[in-house]
Amino acid sequence: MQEGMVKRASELLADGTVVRVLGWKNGEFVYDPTPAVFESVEALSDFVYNDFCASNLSKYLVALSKKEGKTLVFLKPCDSYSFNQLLTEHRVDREKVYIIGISCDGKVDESKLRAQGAEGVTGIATDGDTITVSTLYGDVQLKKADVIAERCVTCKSKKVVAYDEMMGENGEENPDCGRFDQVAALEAMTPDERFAFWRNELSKCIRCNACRNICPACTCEQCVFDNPKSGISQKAAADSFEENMFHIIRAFHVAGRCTDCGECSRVCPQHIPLHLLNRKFIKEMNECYGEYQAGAEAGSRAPLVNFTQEDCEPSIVYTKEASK
Amino acid sequence: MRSETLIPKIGVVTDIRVDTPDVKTFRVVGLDGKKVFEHIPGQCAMLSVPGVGEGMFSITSSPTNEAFMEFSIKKCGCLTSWLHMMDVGQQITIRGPYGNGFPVESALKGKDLLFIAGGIGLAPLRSVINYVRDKKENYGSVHIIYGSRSADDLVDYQEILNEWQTDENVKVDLTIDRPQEGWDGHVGFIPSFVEELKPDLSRTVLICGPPIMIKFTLDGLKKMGFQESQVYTTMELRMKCAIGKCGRCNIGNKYVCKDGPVFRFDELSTLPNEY
Amino acid sequence: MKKISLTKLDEFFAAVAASQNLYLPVDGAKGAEYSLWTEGTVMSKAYNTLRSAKDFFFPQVETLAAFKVNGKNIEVEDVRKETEDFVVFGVRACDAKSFEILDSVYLADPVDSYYASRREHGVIMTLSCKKPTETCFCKAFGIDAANPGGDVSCWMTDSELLLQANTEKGEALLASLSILEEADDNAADSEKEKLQTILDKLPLGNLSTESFGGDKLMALFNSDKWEALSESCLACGTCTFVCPTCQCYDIRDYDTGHGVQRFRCWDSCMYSDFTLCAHGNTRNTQMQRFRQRFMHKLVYYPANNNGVFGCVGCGRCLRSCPISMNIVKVMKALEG
Amino acid sequence: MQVNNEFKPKIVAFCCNWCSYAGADLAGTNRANYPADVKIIRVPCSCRVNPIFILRAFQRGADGVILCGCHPGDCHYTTGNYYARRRMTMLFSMLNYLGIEKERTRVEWVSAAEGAKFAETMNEFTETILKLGENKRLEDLRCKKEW
Repeated sequence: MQEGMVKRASELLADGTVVRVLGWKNGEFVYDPTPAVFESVEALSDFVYNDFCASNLSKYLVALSKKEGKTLVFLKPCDSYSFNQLLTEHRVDREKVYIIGISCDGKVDESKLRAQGAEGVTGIATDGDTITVSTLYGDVQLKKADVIAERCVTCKSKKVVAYDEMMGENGEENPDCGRFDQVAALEAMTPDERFAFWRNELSKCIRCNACRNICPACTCEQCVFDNPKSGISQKAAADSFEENMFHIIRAFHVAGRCTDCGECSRVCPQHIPLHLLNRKFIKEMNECYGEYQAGAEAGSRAPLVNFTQEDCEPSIVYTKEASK
Repeated sequence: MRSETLIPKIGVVTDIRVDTPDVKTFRVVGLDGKKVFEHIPGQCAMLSVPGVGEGMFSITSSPTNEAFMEFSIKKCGCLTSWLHMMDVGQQITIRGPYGNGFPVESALKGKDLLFIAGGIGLAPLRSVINYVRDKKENYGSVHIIYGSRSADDLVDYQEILNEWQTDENVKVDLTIDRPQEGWDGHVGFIPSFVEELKPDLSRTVLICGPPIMIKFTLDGLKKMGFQESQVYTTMELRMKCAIGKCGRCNIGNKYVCKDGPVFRFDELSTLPNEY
Repeated sequence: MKKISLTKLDEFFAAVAASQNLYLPVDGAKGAEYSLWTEGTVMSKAYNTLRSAKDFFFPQVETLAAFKVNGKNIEVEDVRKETEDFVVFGVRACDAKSFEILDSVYLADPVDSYYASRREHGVIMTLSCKKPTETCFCKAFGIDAANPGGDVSCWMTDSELLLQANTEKGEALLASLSILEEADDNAADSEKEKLQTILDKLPLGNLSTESFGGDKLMALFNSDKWEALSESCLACGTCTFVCPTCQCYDIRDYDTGHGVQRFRCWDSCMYSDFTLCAHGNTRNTQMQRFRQRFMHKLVYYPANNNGVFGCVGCGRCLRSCPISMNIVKVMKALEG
Repeated sequence: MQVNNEFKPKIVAFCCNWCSYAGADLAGTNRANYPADVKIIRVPCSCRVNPIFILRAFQRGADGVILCGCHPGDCHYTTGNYYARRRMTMLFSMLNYLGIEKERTRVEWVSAAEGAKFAETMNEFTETILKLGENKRLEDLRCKKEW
């Protein structure tokens, strides 16, 4: 896949359709590529695309589409939903972006790799669906399916929804991907169990804002948390309340706009399952206001900026609880 | 329990003088009516109003003034706006003294001095000027060049007229940026005014004001033959702890609150210009 | 040198925990965390904890003072409490070195009393590494993982735990533990050699620091590589909040409704409001903030602390940066 | 807030200016009494209430928050309470998801003519909060401690 991408990118750069290429460049080890902009064919020699290029590049297009000239970007299916959502909110300029859709069969989660013994990694080789990790303490053979990221195991759609050109054939949505199972499991708990679960998880938060700064739906120029007058301290959970408030408000602000790309949980240095908050909003909105997938097509109205006369009353939260 | 400089003391505002439309001078004493602490000219103090914020302000009164400390504060942010709404008797918190201050007992001793100030930049220099005037015998002659946007933007204007200009050891030149009726003095920006006055090269220069003014004035001084090691300035960056630990007021490896705020220009030129 | 057999490790922990709180790394769902030892706690075998031990001495949030404001009058209340004694066991060599770096900042005059009282009441028992991982590069900063610092250095062989006191606090602690037996001083040498062979094979073992340091300030500051290095930085604070040697903090007020609490919290030079003040911001672009972070670790701190670097090579920023940009990539890009 | 160890709940009621606030006014003129622990905050419309307002009310010591607005369809701004209805449904389901007692928050449509209903709603809501006890799960200890 990588060679095809580099070849196509070089052609588009050479014939001037695009001025820069947004992709990944290799890191120290195989599992740590960094998003990078390539402006010349020679620079593309550093270009890399492998099972660890998991980051969602669409948020960078907000700044890049403000620059002169077109930007070529490779979008995986989940990234393309985020691109459409940014398009709906007029945060990116569609003419300034040339998209090549790339099919994706799941990205590897580095912490799963580590959990299965890959410590002291000196090299990673993947052939087919087995990954051999050579480490200081002997080699580890792993099946790719065992180390796929949780968000890719419950991937909602392998369909690239915004592209100028497609590499490989496009995939399909996957309605029964089971992405709400964990949410349902939490809902089935008693309130005390849920409170204990979330207190244990959210108390680990160190307020580094990685979840907010990586999220393609969080593109405000100045975030409410950065405004000292908001009374919410941007840098410190000075009390357990602030931890709850930060994550409720962060999830609330992207409710209806979150495309469930899972970046927030991928980047959390404390490994808090933040996507379970966003997925709860999505599940609740689907149940109350009908199926809706943010970013499915650009320009659609998100549930929270829409209404019908027959919406359910907020008291449904009490009655629904009784049934479960 | 150890003494902790981050825990402030209480200061009482005993007098508020309106100098210009956006600058007021506040007189602060401790709860016991005396000065909260001693300082050397050019040092600063952290004033704060609980719940509003904390800020670093240069102490504009000279240490020779035993009765109180004075701060000339320009209204340009939330804390300063709050301070400008205060009235006499209000308590604020104060901690200090912070910073190295001007080298009045070492490098400046016995020298002829040239003060160049722009707008609110006079506040830090005023403490040195009054200190030098009170200890006349240790210092040479004093030449003050002070400019501001307009006539009513000249800070401490009464003191300049009644005390500084009447002091034979002190020569004062004032300028304002644009002509204004009722003003017969010099009109023009400070950098060009300094070049016009051609101060003699033996003077040690102390300069303070908006960064743009310092930049052009310094170029002018160098053209006239002044060495960088003759020119001192006092910096104004974001300061929080004021004791060189919170890591935000650095220029290169120097912390403005601890290694400064007073720097000599030859030292500043070895540092990256991130100020 | 003292020792105790691994079969009696729990009794050892119980003895230490008898007179003060004992914290040690325990395996959590997603990584090792320091937690309070209680009966039956099992120590983690992980190469290092997710979150460094900095929290014990420089917590993310702490109240400095409290104010009561009524009308024009203000009362200041000193809310400091004497910290009770505690022991942190299982600290790796890199984290132990980070305390010395923080000491050089907070214990320098004027002493930070909050940090000082915690430091006095805390005893650090380090443990030499068993299986360092690829993101470790403490060797580059002159840290010998085989001889970790701290008040007491420990080595764990297959059968026993060897302890050696380095400071009076360490001596006093070991003396108070009658359960320990005597051991000759070179009992840990075999363990040290075993570790040395692994350390030599580490992928980042040959990372060099001689193109950094206080005297290369202007050259590195004006390097043209900073643009490319910082182009995809997201300005989040992860690298600074997981870093054991980051010292910067912010002071803020919180109006609780019946008074004002002035608290101090970690701050990050990567945040846009770090140097924001009334007349503007001296670091407006993300490149400048990114450069400040690495210049401080590799140039400014060594310039102020005769050559000691501000990084200890623990590798946490390598693992947690959302876009995998870190100090190792910066050093390799700026080398030579 | 414990006053001579008998729990006195603190309740915040966001009342929309056109209907519920007028309803509260009517309750007053009709001498229909409701507990004094209810603190009314007047808002232009029920959809002016931002989730942060509700969370901050809890942070500052509220034990229950109720949002009163016009009946759907009667909104002075035609669509305000429709959006508020969706927004509050989402907020309440998230608070419930985090394990916070769901009876602590409530939405009630009270028109300007329903003075009695306003008073009765407030009595009933204060009753449920009294049963629930002090807000322990969404409290900010700094605001609680009397020092």
